[in-house]
Amino acid sequence: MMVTMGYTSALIIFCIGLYTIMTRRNLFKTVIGLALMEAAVLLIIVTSGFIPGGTPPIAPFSGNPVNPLPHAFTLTAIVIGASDIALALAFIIKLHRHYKTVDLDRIRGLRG
Amino acid sequence: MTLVLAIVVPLLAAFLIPLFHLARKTLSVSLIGFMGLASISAALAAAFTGWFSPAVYLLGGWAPDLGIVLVADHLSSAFLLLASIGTAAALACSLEKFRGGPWRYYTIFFLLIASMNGILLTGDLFNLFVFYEIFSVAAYLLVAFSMSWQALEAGLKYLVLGTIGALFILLGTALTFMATGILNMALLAETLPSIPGETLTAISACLLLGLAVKTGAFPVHFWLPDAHSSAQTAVSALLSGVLVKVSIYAIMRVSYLFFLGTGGNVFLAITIIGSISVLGGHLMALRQDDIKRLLAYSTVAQIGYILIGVGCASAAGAAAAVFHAFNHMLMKMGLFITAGTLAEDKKTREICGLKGLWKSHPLWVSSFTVLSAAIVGIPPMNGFMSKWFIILSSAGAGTVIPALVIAAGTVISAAYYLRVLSAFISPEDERSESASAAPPRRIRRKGISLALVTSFALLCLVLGATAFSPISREFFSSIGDTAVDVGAYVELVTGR
Amino acid sequence: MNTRPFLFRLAAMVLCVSLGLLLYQGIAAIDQPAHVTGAAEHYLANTPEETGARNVVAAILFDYRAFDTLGESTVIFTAVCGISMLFSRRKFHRSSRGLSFIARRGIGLIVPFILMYASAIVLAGHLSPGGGFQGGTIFATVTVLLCVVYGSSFESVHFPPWKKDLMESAGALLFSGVGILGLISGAGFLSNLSAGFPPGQSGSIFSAGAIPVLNVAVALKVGAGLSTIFYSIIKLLEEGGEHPGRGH
Amino acid sequence: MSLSNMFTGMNMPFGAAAFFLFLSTALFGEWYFGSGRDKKRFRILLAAAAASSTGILSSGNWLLFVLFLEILTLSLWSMISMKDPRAAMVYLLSQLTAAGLILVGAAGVFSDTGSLAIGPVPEPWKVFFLAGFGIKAAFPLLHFWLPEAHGKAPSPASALLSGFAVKTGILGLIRAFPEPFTPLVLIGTVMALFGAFMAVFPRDIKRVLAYSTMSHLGFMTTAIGAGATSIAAAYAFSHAIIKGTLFMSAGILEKTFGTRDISALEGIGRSHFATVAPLVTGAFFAAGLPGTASYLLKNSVISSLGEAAHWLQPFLLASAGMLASGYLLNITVPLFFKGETEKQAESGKGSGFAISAILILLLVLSTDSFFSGILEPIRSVPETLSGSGKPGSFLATVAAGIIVLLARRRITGIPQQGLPDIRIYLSMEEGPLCALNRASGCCHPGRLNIFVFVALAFLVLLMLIL
Repeated sequence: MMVTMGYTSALIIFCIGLYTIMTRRNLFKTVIGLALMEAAVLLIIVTSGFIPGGTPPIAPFSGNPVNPLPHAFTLTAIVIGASDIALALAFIIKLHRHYKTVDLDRIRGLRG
Repeated sequence: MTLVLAIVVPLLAAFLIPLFHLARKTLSVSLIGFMGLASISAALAAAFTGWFSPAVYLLGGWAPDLGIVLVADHLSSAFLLLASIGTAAALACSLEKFRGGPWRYYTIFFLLIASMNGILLTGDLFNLFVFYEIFSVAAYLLVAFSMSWQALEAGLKYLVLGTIGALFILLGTALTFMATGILNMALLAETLPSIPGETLTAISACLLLGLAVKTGAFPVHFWLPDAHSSAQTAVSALLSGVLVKVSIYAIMRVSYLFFLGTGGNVFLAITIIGSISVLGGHLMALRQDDIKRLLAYSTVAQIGYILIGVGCASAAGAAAAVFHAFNHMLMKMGLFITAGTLAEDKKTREICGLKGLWKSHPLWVSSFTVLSAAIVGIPPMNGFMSKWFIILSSAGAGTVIPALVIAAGTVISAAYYLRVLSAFISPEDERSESASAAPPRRIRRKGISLALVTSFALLCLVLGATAFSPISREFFSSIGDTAVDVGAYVELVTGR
Repeated sequence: MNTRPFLFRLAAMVLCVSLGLLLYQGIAAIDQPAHVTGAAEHYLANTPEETGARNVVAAILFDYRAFDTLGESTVIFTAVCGISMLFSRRKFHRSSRGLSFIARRGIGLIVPFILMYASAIVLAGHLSPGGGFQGGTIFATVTVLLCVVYGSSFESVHFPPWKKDLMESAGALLFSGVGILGLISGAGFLSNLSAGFPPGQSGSIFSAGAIPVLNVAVALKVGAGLSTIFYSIIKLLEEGGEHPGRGH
Repeated sequence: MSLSNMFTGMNMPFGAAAFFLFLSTALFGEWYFGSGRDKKRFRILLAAAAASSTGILSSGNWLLFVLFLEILTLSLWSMISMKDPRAAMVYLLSQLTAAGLILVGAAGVFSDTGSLAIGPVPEPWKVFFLAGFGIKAAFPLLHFWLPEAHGKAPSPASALLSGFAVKTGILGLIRAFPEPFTPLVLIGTVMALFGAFMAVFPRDIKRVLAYSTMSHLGFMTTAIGAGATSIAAAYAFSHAIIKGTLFMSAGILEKTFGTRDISALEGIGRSHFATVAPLVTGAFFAAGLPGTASYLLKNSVISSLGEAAHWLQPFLLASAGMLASGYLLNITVPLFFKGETEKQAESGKGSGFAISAILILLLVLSTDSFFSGILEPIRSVPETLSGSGKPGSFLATVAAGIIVLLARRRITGIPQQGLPDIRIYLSMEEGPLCALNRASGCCHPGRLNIFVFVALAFLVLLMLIL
């Protein structure tokens, strides 16, 4: 039950992120959408390590430790996602110098 | 040992460049050249190791189910060879253009080399994702390197789409891990067929979409024409020639290992993506006025050809796809370098402005002619041969529609390459002639680029002429055989 | 009008919902195990003997799958390099003034403790939750704090970009150096105990072979890198007249 | 990769045609291309074309066949583009399409039988060969490139196109469909009549000749469909000689008087008889005068349809023959009308007696007795050439031709190009192609939202497919 709720909420966040990217015209909101999607995926990964009544995977164990592998993946993926988002923000700042706007409808010099 | 060096040597080079810069404030061409040489030879050594005796490297000494493994079989070796040739050419062009100047450019370049070798060698799904991220971040930055607004916009769009693609790859990886608890690709190849159908659908769709976005196949190709046309000449050549191929390797590896045994429509989907890419890419290229954008759309179409080959799910199809990947690397790198140089000399990228070049740049134009004839698929050239092999394997796979699409694509591509060539050959307008009659500005010698382009053109001829020779057939068919032989891969990795 | 037309939003909504449902089907078909299986079982059972570390997550990050971590810190390295490349062409013109005297003194008092905390997190990464990434991030926040409180010129004088570049590259080289030591010893790239790193007394700071060293390397890389990112972006905003995002 | 000996079996007439054509066009080209640069270029291209023709005739498998076909296409394309790049483009694209279709078919054959050897095509792949060689041989609706390319090319190139390039389509059809194949009979008869009908209207001599080529190809296709492949091959030889001569004769007129418009050339036959003599002689041969090979062959084609044939098909072919004499009279008789002004040779350089004589001599190859003489020993013909046409039928044909000629001269207001053809549907300025082009312009709107939307829609589709 716990697990299902975790997955469901993660998927909902994922879809909210996608919806944000698709419908918002502000570039910063696009980045927010990306961050939401990323968080959702991480949530799914972390949830998959869940064990009912689990304890932290630090020796010596006191009981039934949870799966440590998803934690490691999450740590890795967080850092990667953070780099992506930092880079996106940097691009937006640079692009703002040229277009004087962060409106996606006006940032479309490349088309056709 | 050689396998890990192919990744570590370029990484070390990338880490050392900032230190050299801090110490000396300038970088000499010979230093970068030496580092490049070391990286390329490390990659080639790995390729030869993998080719002559397929090898596995256990990182940290951990068994495949515990740690990460690097695997070099014929497929990875072939792509390593391709990537080495391509990166060497791009590095030479960059050195010729920038000299030792922009140290950050070279740092990112070496990181890109390391990550490409990583993608080609890794045998672990999550590790593939990590290397894909280095690869993508480096690619976004190389696209944006020129800092023009086009480059920045292209970089941003590439970044957003690429990140979404990466998130889907990560989601697919996560689902795979949830369903099986393992990430080693060889072990997954054994376990995946036994997981529930719905999960497999979700996994395959997520991985396929993510990899398709990274490759630039048609319905999700939007970043590709922007990025490839806005980047610097050498970067465009690298993007179109090598980076796309690395993504195609990932698609081949993942789809063959995971989905050959599971049944389902993955390969049908790949074939459909390929066919749409061929048509869409060619049709879009037909209406471009910007020569680099035209070449970029042509790349979309060529990706489609390769994907059709992959989608045959047969050894012949894989061999044809790899052959076409090689050919496309040669052709498109040559075309991009030529187009970039000519456009720089003429200070315009509009096709109608690129006139009278036959007189001023005869060698460039004739190389361009040979290369475009090859990419259109004029008979004695390699492009014709690889397209023929793809048509053959696609007919062998039982559907003839992709083959027809390829035939149609040939005609459309002939139309737009002819337009470019006729512009090159037609005499210059009166008005612009008087404008350029002004003392010619200092024309940089482009000896290395010219040598590269002409040698690529010659290689195209040679590859075309020798396509039916036993050496070439054996080379590519052995790649095809290993690509679809999942059992041998599993045996190689697990030692069973 | 900040969004798209209604029909487009509706279509997007339908697509999102259908994607969510399809993915949910895929996830729901997996039965969640009641206990740990596969490789994780091995890790949980054998981490102390095989790596000397107590924190299994750290052992996975820095030993079993250290190659991933190398890749991941390379991603940061790449991003930092890129961001400083994007903002490389301008220099400081002026500095923010910083905050009041009280704030300055107060921060002066707090900073050593923050640094101590960060070091503890880094150095005890193999024993307790924490590690190079977490500690490095805290190091980066220190520079951010200093920048806010003392003004950016203080930061640029005491931690000039070249120092950060040096630290970052040094961290990266340290990481790969450890890996190459393993390669030289014959046990394989990034191998730990089997390459001859001392296992030490389980539970002490100096244990678990190369894991603390790798933690330090990652902390250097992450701390310097994040600080550089902050710094590069701040530089641009200080030029004045530009406030991205204010338009909407 | 097998090369067979070219002078065997069905390739013989084609080889002979190629030999005589390349010889005569080489000579003619020396005269036709005055300037140095064009002449040099033509020599090189002619050599390439000759080499590839040898390749086509001697290739033993479909891949090599197509490979050499494309080289031939390329060299002819560059010849055409010396004069009209746009027509050359249409030609190149159509030929590439044809080659692609044949390749697809060949790949299919290979996947079925494991062999690429040239030979009868198994059932499911017939349609690709039919379409591919159909473009080469200008089947109706697939013929759009032919009048353009033949009409606008330099005359030696037109001669090669009409004499040999389209015959490769016939050769391919002979190879792929050696057995009787009813659809080909239908296509062929319609094509013969359609080509002849279209040839009545244009005033441009070369355009008339181009449609006439289409009509003759229809006769050959009918013969192949009826199973009389050796008659088709013999017809191909005869037609190659005649049409080559005619195109080169038109080239002489064009070069000498600067126009190919028949109404501008009225009356020149009176003053420059030597210049127009090859055209007139050739026209007689093409019309099928008794004693020429055409006469023999047209009758053979009709009789090869056999007793079982429906009455319609012979009727169509016969009317095509009648129209043929009409359009041939249409381009020859006005030359001897009383012109209003005496047109002077523009270039000042007459054809010269030698060139005309050579062209006329060439036609000797196409006389009845000579033709049978050289072809008989090497034919492995089950069918016999039936020379049993009634002399009356020829007179009827000529009478019909005169009626057509008179009728044609009554109709005014037909543009110089003749009736509109299907090429208007293929122009980029209007019609479906233009709409497609415009639609593809919207494919890359430059909006990030839309990109993501498409990607997501694609993903959902993928999940539904998988």
